Amino acid sequence: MTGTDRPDLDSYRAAARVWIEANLVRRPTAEAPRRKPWEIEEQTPEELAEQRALQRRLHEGGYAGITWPVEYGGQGLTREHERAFLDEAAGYVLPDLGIAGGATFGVCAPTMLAHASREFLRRHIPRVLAGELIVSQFFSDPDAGSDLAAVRTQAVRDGDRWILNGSKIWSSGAYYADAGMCLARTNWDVPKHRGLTWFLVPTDARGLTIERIRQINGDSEFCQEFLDDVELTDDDVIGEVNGGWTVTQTMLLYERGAGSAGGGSAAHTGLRADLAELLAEVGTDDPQVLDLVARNHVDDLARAALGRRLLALMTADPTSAGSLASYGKLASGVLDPVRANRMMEIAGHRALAWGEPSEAGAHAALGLLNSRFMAIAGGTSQMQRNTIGERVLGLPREPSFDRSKPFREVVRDARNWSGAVG
Amino acid sequence: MTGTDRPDLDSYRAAARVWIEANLVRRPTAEAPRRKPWEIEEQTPEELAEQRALQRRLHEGGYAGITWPVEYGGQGLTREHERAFLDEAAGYVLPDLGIAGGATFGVCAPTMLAHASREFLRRHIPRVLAGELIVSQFFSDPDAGSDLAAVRTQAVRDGDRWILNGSKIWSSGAYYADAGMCLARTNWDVPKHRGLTWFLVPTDARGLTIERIRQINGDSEFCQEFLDDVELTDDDVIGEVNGGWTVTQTMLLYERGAGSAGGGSAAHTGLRADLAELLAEVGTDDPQVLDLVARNHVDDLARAALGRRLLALMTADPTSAGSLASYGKLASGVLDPVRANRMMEIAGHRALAWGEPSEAGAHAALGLLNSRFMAIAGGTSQMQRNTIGERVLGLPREPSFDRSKPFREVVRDARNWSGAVG
Amino acid sequence: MTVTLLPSPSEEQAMLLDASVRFMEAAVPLATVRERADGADHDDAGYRRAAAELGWFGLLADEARGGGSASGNGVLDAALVAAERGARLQPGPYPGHSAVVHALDAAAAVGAEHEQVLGELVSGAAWATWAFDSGASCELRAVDRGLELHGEVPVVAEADLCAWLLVTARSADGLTQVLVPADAAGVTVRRLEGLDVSRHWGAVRFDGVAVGAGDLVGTAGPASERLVAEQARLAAVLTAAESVGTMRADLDAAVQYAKDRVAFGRPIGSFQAVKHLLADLSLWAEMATGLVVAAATSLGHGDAGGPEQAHAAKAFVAEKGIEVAHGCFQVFGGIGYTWEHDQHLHLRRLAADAESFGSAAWHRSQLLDAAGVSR
Amino acid sequence: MTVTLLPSPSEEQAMLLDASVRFMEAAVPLATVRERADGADHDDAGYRRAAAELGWFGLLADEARGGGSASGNGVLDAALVAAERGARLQPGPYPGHSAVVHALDAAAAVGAEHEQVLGELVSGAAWATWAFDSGASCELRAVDRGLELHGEVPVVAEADLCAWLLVTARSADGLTQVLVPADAAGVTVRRLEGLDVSRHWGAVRFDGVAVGAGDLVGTAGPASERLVAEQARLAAVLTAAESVGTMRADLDAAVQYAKDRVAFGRPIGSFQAVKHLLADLSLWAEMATGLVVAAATSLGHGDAGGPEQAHAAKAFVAEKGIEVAHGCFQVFGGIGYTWEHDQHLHLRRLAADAESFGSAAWHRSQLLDAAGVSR
Repeated sequence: MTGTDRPDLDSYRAAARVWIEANLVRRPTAEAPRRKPWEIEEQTPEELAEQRALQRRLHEGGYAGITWPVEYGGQGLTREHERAFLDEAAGYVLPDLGIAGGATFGVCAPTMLAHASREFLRRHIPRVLAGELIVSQFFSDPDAGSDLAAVRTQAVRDGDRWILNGSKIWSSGAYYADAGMCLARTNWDVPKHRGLTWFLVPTDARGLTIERIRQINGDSEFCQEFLDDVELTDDDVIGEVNGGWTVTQTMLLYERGAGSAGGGSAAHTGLRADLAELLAEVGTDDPQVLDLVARNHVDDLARAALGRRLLALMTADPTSAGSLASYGKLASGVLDPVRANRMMEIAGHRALAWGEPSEAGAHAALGLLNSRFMAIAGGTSQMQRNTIGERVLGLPREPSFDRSKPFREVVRDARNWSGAVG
Repeated sequence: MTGTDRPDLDSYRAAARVWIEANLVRRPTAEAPRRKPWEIEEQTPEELAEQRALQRRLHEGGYAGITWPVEYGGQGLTREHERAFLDEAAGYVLPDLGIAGGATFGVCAPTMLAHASREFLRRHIPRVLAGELIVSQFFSDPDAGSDLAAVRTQAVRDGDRWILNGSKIWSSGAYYADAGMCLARTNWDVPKHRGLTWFLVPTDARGLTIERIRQINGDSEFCQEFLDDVELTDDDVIGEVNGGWTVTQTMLLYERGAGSAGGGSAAHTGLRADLAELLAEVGTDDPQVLDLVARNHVDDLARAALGRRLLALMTADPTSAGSLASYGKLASGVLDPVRANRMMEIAGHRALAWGEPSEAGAHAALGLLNSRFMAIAGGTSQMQRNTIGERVLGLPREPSFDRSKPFREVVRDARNWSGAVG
Repeated sequence: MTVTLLPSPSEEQAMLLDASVRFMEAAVPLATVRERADGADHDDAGYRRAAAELGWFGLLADEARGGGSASGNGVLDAALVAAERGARLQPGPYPGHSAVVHALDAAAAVGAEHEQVLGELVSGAAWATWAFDSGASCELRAVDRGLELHGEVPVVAEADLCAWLLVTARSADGLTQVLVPADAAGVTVRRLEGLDVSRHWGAVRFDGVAVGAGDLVGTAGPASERLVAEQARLAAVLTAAESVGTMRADLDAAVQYAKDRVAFGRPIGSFQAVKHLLADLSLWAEMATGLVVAAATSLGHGDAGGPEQAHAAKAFVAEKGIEVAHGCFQVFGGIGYTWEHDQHLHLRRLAADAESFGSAAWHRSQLLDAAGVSR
Repeated sequence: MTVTLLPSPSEEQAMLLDASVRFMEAAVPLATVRERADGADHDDAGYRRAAAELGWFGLLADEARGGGSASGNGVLDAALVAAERGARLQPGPYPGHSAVVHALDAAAAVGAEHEQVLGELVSGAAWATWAFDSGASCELRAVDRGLELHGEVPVVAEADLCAWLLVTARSADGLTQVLVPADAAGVTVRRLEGLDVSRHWGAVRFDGVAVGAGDLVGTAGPASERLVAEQARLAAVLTAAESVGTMRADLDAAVQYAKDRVAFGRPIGSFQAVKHLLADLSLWAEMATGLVVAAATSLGHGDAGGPEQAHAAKAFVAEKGIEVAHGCFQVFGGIGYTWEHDQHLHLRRLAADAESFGSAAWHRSQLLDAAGVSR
């Protein structure tokens, strides 16, 4: 389909409306009851199968992958067409493939479309669109953390096969995914960014074990994988061999797009819901409690205002958007724990222990456990401070010890660290 | 005088008592009125001359330099003799040569005694004891700060002369001293610690300008010196040429001995005087003010307890004393500003502006201005954290870029800093 | 250079700010601020007149009464000016003066009261300030001859420059406001020593100052309570805006110093201890800036969220301003301890602004009221 | 390994601590703590008996009543034990039990009351705890048949393990205390979910529990007020001591991790961002340790400064304990977010200790009273 074949937006919208009414179910108008702090929301296998079927119906109707190439099962239309469809479908139930589904459609498949071979895409993207291939990110190594490129999970070529060994961690929803997009080291004798390659690993591959990670907040949507002589072939490589860092850049871009600036947006007035609920339970007798409430409200308003300021700054200078986003993340990393501590103080004994009636106290306690998430996940506060210091404020760089040496030497030298340089 | 010539302590004490009663004046028993926050306490030239005369009387009586060698005008006695004399003189006025006098007797002369040549000491120490030679420390370079050894003030040999150029800063009381003990670079082609030499510079030397530094708290006991082709000779060198860092180590030891662990000592009860005075002026109506008062009292008690704990730790392991002292300094560096901020909040408008009647508010304001002194002077909080991290907790060292290269290259490389190492 | 409270100011705003910055740097550069700190006076009358010509004092008055904003949102425009003033430690009671302009403009809109004084204030013929006192210690008493004002406002910035004082007082009819000439009988302005040496400070005493009905501003009771609340928010936001300018100026200097200063063979800004500190301080500066802009914008538009944002802005900026000053001081090290360095001027300013027109704690308590938390 | 609250413990103290550490590591190692968190029970009776044999429960009782300290200062000895317990997240209401021992010992010294129960507590035959409630919601009412206890203490640690509960109640005669068997009619212990999964939590309700004169502890009125204040300080110091142990254990693990973990070609502990954070946390740990030792020493000696130091210790440790847990969490990064890592157990403990036996704010207000600040 070429540009001239594209339906005009109005007729597209009209056709979509007809299809949607005939094929989709209206969303219930009442708000779904908010889950209790200690309840886990997770789809059963049956629910997931229903959602896969709904995705297939969308695909068969021609409304999956609206902007993706026709060659791979998409519709080859514009973002405007996609937006028109979503507008029309706003009141209807769309497929929810959970956290790994979000990664599949928002991050993994777009990254594949940008870098994988035609054969690869023909093989896999139609299955993605049909709800048959949910792809989780096998991205972080347990030993790498914020140092994303310090991957030690390795893939060794053996004839036309690749043998993978190592471990991956923080894979969202891997336990129910069909495959993982896995970053592995394929060359130890070049600097760390230059010896990496992405692979697609089926979750039923022999030698692959997936374990759910029990988190401190009671959830367990993250997984850790252990790769023990997992065999793949050249067909499973995504992008260039040893060109994995280029693919990673694309992936990070999609990840950030998926996230927000982290600062909130609309100018809200009145206390945030959790703060108001807690205060309602605790009462307004104690002036020190009230001051803690006011302090949290001040910071909430300041964070919302930061979000708007960052948007204005990014609009004025789009090239700075990537660095400025660090402010939003840092604000959450620094202020979430402060806010959570204050919620604990306000809640008093209600956050120490609780029975059926007290939800606000349990929320405060859960909030404390969750409060460092933004300070750690997806780049620690320390990483954000480096970015702000160097890219926004223009401060001189830190010394780097891993950018030009072969990764093999980086690993060795770090073990013998003495600090002596000059 | 040899060990066997020394008088026994009891007869020494008795003789001292007789001499003291005949030669010294009793201290007034009433407490001297505390100076107002904005008043500057400084000796007039006449007062200083009186104090010099009193020092001369002490020297002539044989009670100056009690532990210093007889060869240089001292008494060659033990610390116990010195303590006996001081015990007996406790109620009497002893010479007060001001802040530079403290440096002379506590730091400069002891350092000279440890490192200078016999000729040097014969020439200068008797004059120190007679109150004729007050020696200020010309130690820090304006560009060096916490990096003590990064001295750029230089001394160049020219025949048997040394020509000094550069600038020194933070010299306490230099404006009224007779000489300065000055650290200069004498070799730029060796690592920074190895090309330094100490000199004694008379304050009336041609080419030396001394300016008092106006401080933000209104005082000006610190000075900056400018050396413009100041000529000295080999006779003015203290210790080995290029051996200045060894001398510096001794000096730092005496400096630390002079200061305290910084944590307070006795278990006090009740509010500290400044807090009690401020509270008396502000009143106890506002529960938030009371909580701020309580917070400062908590921290005051915790700091006193830290002082006692450090003492116990140092006693249990004397080799760790130097590193542990960093805790006392860091506590002051971190908590002085917090305490000062709270005093400002408690004081409210009283610390914003004040007339005659309100002293507590002015104290709070002055306290804010002074509050970073311990976080900066004599090693910043950052330096203390490095010491604690590496020497107490045993964490791996930071990379160093100035320990093994010639200082000349350190200066050049720092200007072309890129951060790239490996 | 402007401190860019707005990344994309309108053309009119940019013109106002550029001209204002040029004016301030010529009329009262930091050297003049320092002379004033050491006791010299600056040309206050000339400063006032020139600032008025730039439009500073009319931003909050109706065009019909000689005022007019640059962007249609006079509070935002005034905040932009205030931030540039704060960056340059400018003299004059701009937040207090603006609060009086707002009060008189509101009164004039209703009853054509005080139009002449308002004209003086807008044209820069005189300074006025609001003798704000969170302790509410002034009282207007009915006596035989009419009304008398009693009480003392303990600290008023730049009181000695002012020809007019707006005083909020309790009265038998409820809260009321009075416009008092600073040279009226019974008014004493006692000069005080102040932490912030870039401004003059005074205690203002009212010993039975005779007040005529024509000196009253607005109507006593709930209407005055509303107006006083509006004044408090306006003065708070403009004080916070001045602080934001000072914070950003202090931070810019510290960042530059961290790039230039070398220790241990490296620029100190390459150490995480310095870099991360500055990153955190710049986060506070960005949040403070965003919140002040949000508050000024909302107040100027009359949005429902304006009061909350205004109180939050003052509370946030008061605490973070001091934190930024402390952090910059740490970056400067010893040099910041010298009178000649600007660091202490910034610290003094920010500490004084934190208390002026209501402390952080006071604004937090107002914020709870504005957010509808009943006690 | 001990957490060395004292750099130089006496020989008796060192023996007590070494034996206690060996006992805890064998009886309830972290694996058992985790099993308990997941719902399994440990051998509480065996634990109690063995701990009693080590002397844990007699430290605060007179030798005449089966007690005895190791060093002559039983409060200090108990604090040393508590710190080692905290480092290993041990079960059982040690601070509350100790407060009851102190109360019964004081009562027994006067009137030979409750000697038998005291014997049970010292010998480890039973746990008791003090149902502390800063809200003071319990009441002892005179009814026809005698006395009845009413009220609810919202949160009591390890209530389900306890055979005895000491309850502080208002009465017509003033403040009074009652020793209640946990299985008495009208007593309900409702199991709660708790933040700190290393302990059990319960709400304790008293619905007209019949109280005899022999169940009263001490004399109602001022004497009880004094005793309650003593109990509060003792429980506060022992809770703070448990926290100090937990803080130090968490910090030791974070320091070790910073030495071992590599990123960007360096051990992360070589970065100032990590090194300086750990240095600050270790400062808080040293201050907390020093203050707890000072408070325990002074309380045990009956020094005038004891009450102030005790309240200060609880207030300081409550806030710094959570700060240390946050900081260590940051060093651990993602791994600290997993249930299998000990970090969250430490965080939960420290947050729970912060609230148990009085929050930081409550102890600050008690501190002001102890320091003689009149309100």
